[in-house]
Amino acid sequence: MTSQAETAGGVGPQHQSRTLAYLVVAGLLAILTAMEVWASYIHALRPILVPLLVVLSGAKFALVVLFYMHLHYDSWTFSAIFLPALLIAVIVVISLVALMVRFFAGF
Amino acid sequence: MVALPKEITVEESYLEGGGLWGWLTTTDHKRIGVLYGLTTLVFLLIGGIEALLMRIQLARPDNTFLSAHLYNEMFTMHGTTMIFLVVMPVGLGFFANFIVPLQIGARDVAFPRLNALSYWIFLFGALVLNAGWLANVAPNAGWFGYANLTESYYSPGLNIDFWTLGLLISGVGSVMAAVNLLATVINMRAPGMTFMRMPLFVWSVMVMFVLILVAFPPLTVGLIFLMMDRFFGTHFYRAVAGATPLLWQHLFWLFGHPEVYIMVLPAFGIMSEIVPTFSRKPLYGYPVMAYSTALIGFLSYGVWAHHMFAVGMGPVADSAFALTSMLIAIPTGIKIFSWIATMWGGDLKMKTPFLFALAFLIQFTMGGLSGVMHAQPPIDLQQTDSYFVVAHFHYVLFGGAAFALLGGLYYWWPKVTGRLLDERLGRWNFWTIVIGFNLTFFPMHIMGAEGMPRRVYRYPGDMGLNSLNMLSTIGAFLMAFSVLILLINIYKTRRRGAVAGPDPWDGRTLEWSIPSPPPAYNFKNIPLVRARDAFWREKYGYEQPPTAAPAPAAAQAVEHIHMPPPSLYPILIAAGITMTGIGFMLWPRIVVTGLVLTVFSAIAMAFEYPEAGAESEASIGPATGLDTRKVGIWCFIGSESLFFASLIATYMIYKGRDLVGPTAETILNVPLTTTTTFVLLMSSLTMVLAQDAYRRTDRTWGLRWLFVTIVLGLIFLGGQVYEFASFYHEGLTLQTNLFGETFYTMVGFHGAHVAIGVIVLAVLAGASLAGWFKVRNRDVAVEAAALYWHFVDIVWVVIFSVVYLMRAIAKA
Amino acid sequence: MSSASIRAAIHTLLAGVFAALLSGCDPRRFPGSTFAPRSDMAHWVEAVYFEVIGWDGLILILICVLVFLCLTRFSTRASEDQPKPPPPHPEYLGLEVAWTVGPALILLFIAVPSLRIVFRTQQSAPPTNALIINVTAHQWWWQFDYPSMGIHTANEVHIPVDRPVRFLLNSTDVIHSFWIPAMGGKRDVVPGHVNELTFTPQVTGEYIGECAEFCGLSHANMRFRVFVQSRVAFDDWRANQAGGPRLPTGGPARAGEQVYVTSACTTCHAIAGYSSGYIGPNLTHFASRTTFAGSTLRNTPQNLAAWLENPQALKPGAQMPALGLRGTELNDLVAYLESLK
Amino acid sequence: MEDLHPSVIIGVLALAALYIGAVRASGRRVTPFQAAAFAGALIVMLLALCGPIDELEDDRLFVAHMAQHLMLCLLMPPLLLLGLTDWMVRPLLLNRWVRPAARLLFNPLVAFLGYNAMLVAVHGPRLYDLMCRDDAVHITIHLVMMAAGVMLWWPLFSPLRELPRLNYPAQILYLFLLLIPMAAVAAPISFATSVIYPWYLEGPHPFGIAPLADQVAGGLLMWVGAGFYVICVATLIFYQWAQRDDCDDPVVRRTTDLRAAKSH
Repeated sequence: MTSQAETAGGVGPQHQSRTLAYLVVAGLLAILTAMEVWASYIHALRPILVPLLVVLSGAKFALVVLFYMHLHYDSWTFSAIFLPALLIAVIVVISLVALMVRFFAGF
Repeated sequence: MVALPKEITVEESYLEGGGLWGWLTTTDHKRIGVLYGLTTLVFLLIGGIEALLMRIQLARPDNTFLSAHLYNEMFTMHGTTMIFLVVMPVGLGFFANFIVPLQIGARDVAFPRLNALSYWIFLFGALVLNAGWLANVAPNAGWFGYANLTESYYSPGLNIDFWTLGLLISGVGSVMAAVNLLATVINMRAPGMTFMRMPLFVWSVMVMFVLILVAFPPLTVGLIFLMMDRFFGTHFYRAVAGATPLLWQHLFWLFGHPEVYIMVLPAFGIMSEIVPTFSRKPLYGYPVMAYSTALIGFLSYGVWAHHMFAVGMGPVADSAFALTSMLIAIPTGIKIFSWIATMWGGDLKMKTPFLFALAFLIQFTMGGLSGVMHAQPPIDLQQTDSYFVVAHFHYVLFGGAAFALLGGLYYWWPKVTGRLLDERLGRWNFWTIVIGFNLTFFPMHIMGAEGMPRRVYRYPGDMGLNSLNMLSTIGAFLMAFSVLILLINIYKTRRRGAVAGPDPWDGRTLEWSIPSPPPAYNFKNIPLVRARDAFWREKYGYEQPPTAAPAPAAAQAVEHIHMPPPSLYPILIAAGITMTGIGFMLWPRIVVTGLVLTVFSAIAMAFEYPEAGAESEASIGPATGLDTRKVGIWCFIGSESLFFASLIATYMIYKGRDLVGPTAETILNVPLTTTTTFVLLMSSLTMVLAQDAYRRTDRTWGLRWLFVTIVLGLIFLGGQVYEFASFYHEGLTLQTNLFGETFYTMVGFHGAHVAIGVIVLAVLAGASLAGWFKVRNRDVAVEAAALYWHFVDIVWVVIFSVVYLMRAIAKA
Repeated sequence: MSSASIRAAIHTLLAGVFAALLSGCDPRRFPGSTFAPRSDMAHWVEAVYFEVIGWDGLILILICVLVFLCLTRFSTRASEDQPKPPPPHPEYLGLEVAWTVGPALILLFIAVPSLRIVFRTQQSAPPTNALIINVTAHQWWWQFDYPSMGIHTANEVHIPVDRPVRFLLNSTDVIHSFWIPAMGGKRDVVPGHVNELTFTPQVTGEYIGECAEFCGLSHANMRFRVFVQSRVAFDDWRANQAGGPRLPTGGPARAGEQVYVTSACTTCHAIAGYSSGYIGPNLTHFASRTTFAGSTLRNTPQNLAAWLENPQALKPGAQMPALGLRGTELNDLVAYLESLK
Repeated sequence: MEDLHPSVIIGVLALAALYIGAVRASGRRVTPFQAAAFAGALIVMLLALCGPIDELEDDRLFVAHMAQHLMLCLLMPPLLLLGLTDWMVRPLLLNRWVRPAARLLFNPLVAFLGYNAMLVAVHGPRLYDLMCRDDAVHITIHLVMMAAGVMLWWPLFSPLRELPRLNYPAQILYLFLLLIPMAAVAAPISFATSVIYPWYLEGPHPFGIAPLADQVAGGLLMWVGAGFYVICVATLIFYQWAQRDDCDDPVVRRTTDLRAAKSH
């Protein structure tokens, strides 16, 4: 609905701020990536590397989805399509890996 | 070739006109539905003949009617045909395709040409599956084709290749159809048709579409692994390399169990239409029914491993999956009780559709109850892979799904053809098939309990199974006779049957408010929905029509109806995809031809109609105000998430199990990949800027940012090619070890997605140069491409962490 | 017509279930029955089985009765053509709660004993006095090795009564499934992964075993036999199996010994002291078995001769080639093999 | 009676007194449902923190500890929120100092992430073990859990219009998404091949249950049991939504307007 209104209205003040938001997000993505790579080289962080990376890359994922893919601005319907699929995808990965690791270890 | 849309002014049936060419190029959802219906009918007969041949073989112990080889082909193709080429497409392609737009008050599906494409792809996939019969190399490893029996060492012939390829191709068709129909349900509902007012059939098939979207990707991934093992010598399912054939079982049942519900959900939906209509009461507990449908869909995704209780997953996994499996019984029970409560206190009209619904109730309950039995792991250990299971799933899929589908056929036949099926023949059809069905499959419970394993081409005569098997064979022939009656009924009434009129059953939903057969445009005026069971309530005066008639709806006069124009490209694309697949398998020479045909036709189809008005795809949802193309691409992205989830899970499962060669710790080049990751992230920025520019109708800057995005994408791909090449030189090939195969497959598929994205962007850039975006509202095409591009980007965010940054993390 | 027929159908079904349950417990008529438990595990499984069947039966009867009542009370046939207002349609929340909570409780009743059995039948540590038997599944026959006794045999396994036995299941090729119905449940045999199946047989006798997972062309011909023996009988059998092969006594058998030694048999088969092939079954005590060829053929000279002439005709896809032996050679070899008690 | 922790009893009594005092002082009424819900919340708190569950938890029974946590996080907060009224909460949260914090904490995204961060942190082996050994830490963590629980459930049962509930479908989605972190924490615990928390290996285990079996049961309780509970709550919310939606005439009017706007 927003996009329609804006197509009709042309460049509005809302637009300036969005471009800025895109640039800020890009900056955050770059910073988060740098942090991730840095963390992966620090030996002392080894024990907590996995949760740390999950959080950092999760943040990147969320930034792209919310701002570049417009879920933050767009109709709620799109979130309602995407999030359940994401839910199932994550549960599939967790359960498959848990099951198979256990299987390989011999129960 | 520019064909302007036909402006429809006369009220003629969708069946008339066009000739053969019209049917080949049709984009009308009703015609496509009929094509699906005819195709599945043919495959029903083929699958039925296979079943009869098997029953002849098993009629007597140690029979020699069929060879072991032929028998194995028969049961494999019987299962595959009935599941993939009959029950699922008849629900998805015929019932959902035909009925959903009529029930939600739409003129067509969201993407009519994609709909045609789905059908043709399905048809070609089905032909590939059956092509093996021509050289007696039909698939022969069972419908769930357990690895490692399907590896080339144990199945060297072409049998499994036909199976893999046929399933992959028809799977693509199913996913396309599901994306299309889900977008239709979400976005094409008539004004006022909220989710809580949708007919329950639409609810059921909507859940089914979601299940198809999330269930097919794991199958696709499993089949791709199998193909790579067979063609490129990888070891995804081979124990000698540290892998395990159980991966196939997990991936397959991740698809396979939801698939059961994909087949049964349309039946639930049909039941929820037939039972209220013939009880003359609204459906009891509508919200509960809707919710239990959704819950069944959700739960069905968490129970797949109950097919694997015997493989030794350990007591914890067994218990967890036993519990989740039992949970499904609760919403299913709710549905059965609600149907009974709907009948209670009604005026039951004993017409054929209702008879089938009644049989469904009892038989499906029996199937469900035997399902509760093998949800218990201890009992399952006795029942699995025995004839008890054969009995169980035939009670669910034949006594359940197929009976409801037959009921649905009798119910909607007058809407499809304009003529009623004969009631007397219908009763004959019903009673013979009920008796035949129970005669065939009830004894199988006992056979299984008395120790007859499934998939045996012979059994010894001293196990007490002889008379039961003979009984079963007799029942099978009775069922065949019943199908013959159905065919006679169809043949007899096609020309001479009673004319149905728009509302022969005292129906409740919108499809009964329009003529039978419906005109091509379905609704002259898009209806305004004020309640559940809208048509029925207005018929009986529950709802007073509003005093001020909805002026905007009336204003949309007949001459403004734009129908989707016919297109030849769907059939060409389907042919191209099939050619590529076959070429891959048999004649590498035609691969390139097939690819060129596919890509060319796809691009040509995208730009087939220069007039914006001709694209019914470009429409805005009447009830939601959303752009249908965006809804579609989001549905597709949801499906793709599962594709990559399966790949990533496989990588994580096999991580650290390599026996030889370089591994993640020793070989990965993090600095290089960090750079390319950064490049890809920045391409998302430029992409969003390009899209923003197009939205402002600033095509100059849009084009510039588009070019930058393409260049950044190419740099990323270049980095990947360089990386692969250097790994290759360091001795890591696709076949070296588990790391090699999982890494190249996952990263390679991601790269392929980037490459497709680059091609799409290049095409859009070309279109922009040619002035295609001058037409209003076309910037959504850029947005759709951008969503896909960003999605590929976030997949890389995950892969980068999992593969590159966690390279040295040991397994717990 | 319809309601009466449905009633008749229901009666038939119930009678059928009942009859099946009764007759199914007779192992003489049904040697592969799952309702004739002969081990501790099979008894546990059967207890859960009957509990679920009981609940299932109740629910099925309830639903049938409800449908039947609907049909008898609410069918209208004459009024089809006279339009009349639809019947009232009240809804009751209590009813909906009842048919949600009721099944949930029933499932709970079922789940508790069932999951107890899951953990009881899959204990990671075997009982201390368990007899360990290694089972190796091949396309399409079963190899049984007793590591503690040095016994190697095929397609027929002997176990002592009242002593826990633990089968360690392994496969050399594809996935199979190890199923002895009377002993309670199957376990898949997965290449690259050792599975376990533990139970204590309680009644002596001869039982049928089968491969339950489709494993290729001759899946139907991959059966085996289980002999549960008294302690004394088992010890006799064990003493015989642990020794070397009998030396041929008669003329044909002695000639057959030469045929065996010079033939291609030796590349695949083992007879202690003669050959050590491991592709096919160990033949050291071949004649002590009652059946062969995936336990599909009675071990008689005629059957053996037919098998040696053309194995594929009796077991499609069998790995064993037809050796082209004819006449006396064939008869001698048969005589030799049949002497290997 | 050493299992009747005075701190818990005092806390619960204080809460009850505050509630009654607030009702008295304001001169307004609460519905019987609200009173019952609030009483239910207090009873759940008592049951979880005193009595057999707590005792078994102290006796090294993992599954009891898990049950205790689930009661504190998933059962108590919804009852508490249902028991509160807007006029009770408004002065507490919407004064000048608390308002910005409340706005942030009860934002659905923050609440969801906050609760799950707590969930992940508590089940880390280090912190968990420390909690079992040190009473002060244990009490602190229980308080944090209850607070995080209230945050989690706020978007579903908020008593305040100013910090509103999510709309119904979003509530259902929110609950279903809650299954992800629960599975992520519970699956590794259920499937671990060894005892993760050393505390349970030291000293005797009640009823002769093996520590590993206990751990499996606890993991499954959180995964399947709590998952089932969450689905049940989602179900109730769905019913509420369904009741409301069918008589929602404005929907029709709104969409008609939209079409009118478009065609002009």
